[in-house]
Amino acid sequence: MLVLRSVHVHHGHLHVLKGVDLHVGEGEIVAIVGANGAGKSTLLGTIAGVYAPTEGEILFEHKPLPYGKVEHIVDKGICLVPERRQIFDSLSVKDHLLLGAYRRQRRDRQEVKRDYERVLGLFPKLQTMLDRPGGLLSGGEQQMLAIARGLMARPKLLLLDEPSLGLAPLVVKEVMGMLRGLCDQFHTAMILVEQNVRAALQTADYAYVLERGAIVLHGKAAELLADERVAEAYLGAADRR
Amino acid sequence: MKKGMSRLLAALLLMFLAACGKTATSGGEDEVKIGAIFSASGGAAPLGKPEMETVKMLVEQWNEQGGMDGKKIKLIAYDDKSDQNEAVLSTKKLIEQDKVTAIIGGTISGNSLAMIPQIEKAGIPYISLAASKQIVNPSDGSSRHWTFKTAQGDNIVIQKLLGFLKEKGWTNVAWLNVANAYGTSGHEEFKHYAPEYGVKAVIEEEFEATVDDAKAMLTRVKKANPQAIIVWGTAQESAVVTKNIRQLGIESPIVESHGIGTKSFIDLAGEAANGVWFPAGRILVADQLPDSDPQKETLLKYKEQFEKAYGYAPTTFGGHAWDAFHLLVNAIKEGGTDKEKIRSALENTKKFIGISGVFHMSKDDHTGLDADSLVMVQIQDGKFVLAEQ
Amino acid sequence: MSAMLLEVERLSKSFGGVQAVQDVSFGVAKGEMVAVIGPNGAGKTTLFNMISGVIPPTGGSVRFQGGVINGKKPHELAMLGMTRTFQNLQLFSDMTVLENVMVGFHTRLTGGIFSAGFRLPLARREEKQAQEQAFSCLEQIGLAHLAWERAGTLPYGTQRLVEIARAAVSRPSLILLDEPMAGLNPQESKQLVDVLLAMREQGFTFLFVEHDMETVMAIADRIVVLDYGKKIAEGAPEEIARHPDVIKAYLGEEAV
Amino acid sequence: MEAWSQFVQLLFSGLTVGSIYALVALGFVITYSVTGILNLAQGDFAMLGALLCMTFVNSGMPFVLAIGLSIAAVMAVGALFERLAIQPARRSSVAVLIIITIGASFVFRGIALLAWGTDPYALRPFTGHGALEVFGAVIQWQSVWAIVISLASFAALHLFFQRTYIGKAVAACVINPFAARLMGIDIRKMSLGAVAVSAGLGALAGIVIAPISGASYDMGMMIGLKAFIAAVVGGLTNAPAAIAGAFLVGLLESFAEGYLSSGYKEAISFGLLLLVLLFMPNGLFAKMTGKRV
Amino acid sequence: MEQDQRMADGWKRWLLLAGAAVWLGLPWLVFGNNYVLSTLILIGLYALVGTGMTLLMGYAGQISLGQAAFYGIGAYASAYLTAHAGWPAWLALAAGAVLAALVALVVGIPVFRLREHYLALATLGFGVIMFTFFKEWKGITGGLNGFFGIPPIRIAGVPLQSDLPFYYLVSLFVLAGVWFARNIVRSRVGRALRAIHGSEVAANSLGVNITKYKLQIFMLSAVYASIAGSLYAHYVTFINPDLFGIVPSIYFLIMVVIGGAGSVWGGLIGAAVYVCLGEWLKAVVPLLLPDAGGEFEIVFFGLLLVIMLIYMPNGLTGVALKGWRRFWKTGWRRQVDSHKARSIGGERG
Repeated sequence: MLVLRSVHVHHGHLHVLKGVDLHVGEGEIVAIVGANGAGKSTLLGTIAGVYAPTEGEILFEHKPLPYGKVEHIVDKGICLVPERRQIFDSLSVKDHLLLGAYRRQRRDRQEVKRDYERVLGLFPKLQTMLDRPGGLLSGGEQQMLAIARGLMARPKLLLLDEPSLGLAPLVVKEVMGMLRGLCDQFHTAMILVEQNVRAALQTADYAYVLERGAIVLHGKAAELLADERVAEAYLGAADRR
Repeated sequence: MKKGMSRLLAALLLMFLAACGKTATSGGEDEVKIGAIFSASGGAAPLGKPEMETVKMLVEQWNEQGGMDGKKIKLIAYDDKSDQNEAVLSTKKLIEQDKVTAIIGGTISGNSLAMIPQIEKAGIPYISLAASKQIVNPSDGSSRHWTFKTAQGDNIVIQKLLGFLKEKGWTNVAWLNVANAYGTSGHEEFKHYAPEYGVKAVIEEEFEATVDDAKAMLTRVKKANPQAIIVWGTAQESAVVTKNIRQLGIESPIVESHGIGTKSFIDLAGEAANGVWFPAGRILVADQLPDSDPQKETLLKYKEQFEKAYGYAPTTFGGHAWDAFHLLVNAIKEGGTDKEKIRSALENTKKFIGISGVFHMSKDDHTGLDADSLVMVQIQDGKFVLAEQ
Repeated sequence: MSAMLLEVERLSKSFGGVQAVQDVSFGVAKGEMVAVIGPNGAGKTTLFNMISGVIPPTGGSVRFQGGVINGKKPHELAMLGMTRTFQNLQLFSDMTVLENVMVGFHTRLTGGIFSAGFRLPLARREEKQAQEQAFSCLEQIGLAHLAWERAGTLPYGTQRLVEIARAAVSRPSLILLDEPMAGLNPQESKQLVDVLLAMREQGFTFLFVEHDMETVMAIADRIVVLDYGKKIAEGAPEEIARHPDVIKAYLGEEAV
Repeated sequence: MEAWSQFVQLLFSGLTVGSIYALVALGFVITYSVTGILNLAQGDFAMLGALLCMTFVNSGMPFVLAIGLSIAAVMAVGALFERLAIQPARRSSVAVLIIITIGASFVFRGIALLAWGTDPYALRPFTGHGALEVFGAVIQWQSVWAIVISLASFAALHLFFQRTYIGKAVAACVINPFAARLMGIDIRKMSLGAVAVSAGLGALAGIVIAPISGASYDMGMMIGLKAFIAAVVGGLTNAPAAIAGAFLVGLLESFAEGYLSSGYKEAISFGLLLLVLLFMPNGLFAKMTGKRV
Repeated sequence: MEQDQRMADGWKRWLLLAGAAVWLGLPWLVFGNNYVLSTLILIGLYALVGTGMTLLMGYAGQISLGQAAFYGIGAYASAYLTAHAGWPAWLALAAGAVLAALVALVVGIPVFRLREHYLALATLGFGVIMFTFFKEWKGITGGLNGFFGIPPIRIAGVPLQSDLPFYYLVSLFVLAGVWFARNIVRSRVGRALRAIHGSEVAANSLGVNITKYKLQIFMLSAVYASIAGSLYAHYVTFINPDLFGIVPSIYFLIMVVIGGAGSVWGGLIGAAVYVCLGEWLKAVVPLLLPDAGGEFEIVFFGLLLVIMLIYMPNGLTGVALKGWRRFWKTGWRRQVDSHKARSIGGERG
């Protein structure tokens, strides 16, 4: 469904992604894990059209993605739920959800309405606070709102950037637990970028380990969970030097 | 792209240099060069534009009629954009580069005053079109050997106005002036001459040239209960104030400055304009003048020619330019191209019938006009009506 | 404790009710190389900014060379002998490498606007001194050949080295490094590690925040670990690598 | 009684002028919120609106049509300005951006000079020359119009942002442009729309004030600057506060002029600007509303 | 090291000398043409203001929309002190400069807490307030009627009344001003300023007291403007408040941005281009459109300004600098560099 072939990205002089190959199948949850600064957010941003690759190609449903305009990528069915949630403080929960469907609001109003009901059904907590400004929600609620907002775009591929960031452990469990259900209900594939390695690997089907802008390891999530090299990537075992 | 830009840049720079360093083109023997500087654009454009157009028209006419003694007049006119620095630079350009015989212009007092030091230094006959009496009688006693002017100074206008007030018996008046050089200069003359005429200001106020609503200030005027209100400004701001006076229900007669003598004042002030008095040059009411008036013929002729050429009625400012041009041409006829001779011819001009009045120049009076050069005009039914004589 | 160059005592910071840093205490001795680590959002940057005077703490104190430095501005700290580098490179990109490093020598010079404007002997002498010092500093780091390049045009790794040279040229008693390895490729980070180790040999003291655990393990004398604003562990690299709380903080709890 | 009627008079003078400032200030706030640019040519939109409307009316067009047409025309000018001058320079420094808008202002003023010359023009009041008497104070109908129109425009905008879908999209752009982009909202279009709407508001302000003070090619600068103060006094990104700021500036000027002297009117409003900038850089009303747009 | 340094600087020094020769020799090229001379004088006066502003904008990264106020302070101080108080012009000029610096200090302390747009607005407000003072303080400034009869400046008792000596006087001031600014730029202070422009946090963490330097430079730029204002007052001998309102402030800003604030020459180049552009439009526009008045010039000027800034946001010196750098890099400079590096190393080793 989504294929990246040796994608390179530069931020100015900084060579952030150095030839990333990646594959996401239909309805699959793929986790990308790695230390801070490894380039995870850049990778998601690149797929979502925020950054343009300097080299390599990205195919979505066998067609190359158009670059330069995020909104065209949203039209193709890819939606990024950004790091730190990026909630609109003064807009209500309802407005957030409706704005999530911005690109298709005019085309199929009816369907948007149906989706709206469906998404709310998934997030009963949000149902109770439809008129509350987003800024007044708790961290976990905001994260759910951000995901719900992303779902409103009816994406075929949802990109989640650090959904556990800044959340208490219990809330992380709740959010992670939800992803699998969403994936099945909406037939949405997901790329999950996480620092919380265990949580991510337990949720995902397949996983890639990103280190300094390159994939150093990939495999079934469950297998990686047991792989010592993953821990090394994080804790840089002292004996490796 | 980048390369194209830099090339374009280089080309532009070259052109700048060329324009900056453009050297003087010497004129032929068969022409007399007259320099002119008007504020044809910028803030003073309503004054300067008709001046520029008048002079251009006159030069054309003059040359069509064969010039003077076979010599054509070459007019070199600059627009100072109502900016003092531009005026100074243009003066130097006229003197040094264009090497003109004489200069007329300086639409506003500030620009004229800034030009004068250069002119006096260079020794070139100069006729200003601005009103300030400092132009010919400076309070610091600096030289005005070469400087003349054709506009009635504010001192003269104010005296005319005060005489009118005295005659009407309106001695307790409100004085309102626009907060710019025009307004403050009028105010000073008023303060200077009012006691002489037994006129007293019960309240004195200023308003901005950009005023939208002067009612705030006028509430105080209303309280002071004057017999008449004097509004000293030019068309746009005076119209706002005039309208506001009437809207506040103040019924006192309104007397204004000569600066409102344009059609746009009547348009802007609408109903409120009716009944407003102001001193003005005769050009405004030329056709209403009695046939015995010595200026009438000249005025009507100018009016007809100007309207034919530009499609709108001439203003008093254009009249100042007309006067300056003819005074100068007469002086050149008499004195040739010798600058000192032109100057002394100017200084000895007597009984010259112009647009602004009948000029009598002398060594001590480089304006040559008195209060009789003005008439009082009243606006009635949207028309300027001669109010006396 | 008074032998410590830098002492952080119960330092806290809250932003509108959120405790970013809570009661963190540790010390840095002269000649030591201390690392602060922790997962994203653990409060490392906040801690760093408080120590370097960028933001004031809401509680606790920082002592530097025996004196309390709470509330002092960064430039005052620099005068006292504490300089820093930045996570997202704050090089003066329009200036040459040499000039960048010369700015680092600012605290050692006294010339003001008049001596400079009139090019008095003082200014000239100081200018020469600054230039020589800066150049020799670049030479030691191996960047002398780039002295006249514009800093902004250099590769990222080299810029980082320049930033460290800039912080070190005035020979401060403490240098704070904010994620020095961020964005470097393996060779670059190895080069940087070598430079840092060499500088430690020369007696420089470092406090640094870092994510690249490999580097931290390799060069730190001591490691302070933060999580959710609190210090959860402190000790030598080997201890830290085995510390259960640290592993939990980094890899997350067993989920679901 | 007389003191009372003077007070009422000053109050209405202040409100009238304030409502003009408010319309232009609203434009400032919208442009600044969406594009991050302080458009110093904002006042010139008022000038263009007034002069265009005057021309249309004089050519025999029905009044309402003339107003609508001139607003539409100025909006088009605003859109053009956004595409040609603001978009290409969005990443430039503040000084450069400010000067670009000043340059644009020169162009607008120059074009107006060419088209209309320097003479001031009159526009007839919306509903006759009559006046209203309140407590002995005289209020022109046009003043009432000015106040009503500015409040109505504000109400309309408020409804637009609060109630309409597209308005919320704009609000989203203002609050968090990055997240808005991720939702597929085209920020460039929003920026174009914002400048065009600001231009339209400016034009409306010019049309409303023209019957009171006349219209001329150089009227934009002072209106622009005063509205500017109003916007800053209110807080540059806060529309209701900017309107409150506009009325505050209008009233302050009016009362200063009525009770003190008019010579220092400008200094008083710019002094207010300095005070606000220095002591409450987020605007006088930042705490009271705390909400943007 | 010394030798190579000299070699490298030698080139620049020659260029400078050549430039100075042209500058000083210009009047002989246009001998007797006072119009060109006074254009040059005006350029020089603007350049002086502009040089101060390049320091402020390009090196300290601060914007000022009220610089004409300082120009006015200098002009009125000189006018009043010489014409009414009978002071010698030079003393009045110095007094004006001190006054301007003091005003800058008082204004700068609160105002420099602001940034970008807000700073621009605050300086604009300051400009308007000063303009009101010039307008209303009639006892000293003569109000809107203007102040005339300002005596000429004297050197050794000889009044400078013609353009040629005045041209040399102004050009000396400009050269001194640029020299002073250049020295500052290439000193500890200048580095600190450029560092502030590059990154305030980094500069601060390296010991640069940002507030102090910003203030000092603001005061210095005020002194530049004030001196230019004093000279202007003695040159034209008539001044009025309109010369010192916000419009001239905006023009000063335009000049500096056109010239490019990134170099101390930006002020001079900007002033020259600005004035020449005006004069050039005056000459060219009538050729293209015979009936056009000044308004066409305004339209052209505005358009040029917008286009120029879109394509050259760093001004003319920015473009020149780019080209210069390319040349510098590919040309002989690199050799000099390697020489230099070796010789410094050699000296140490």
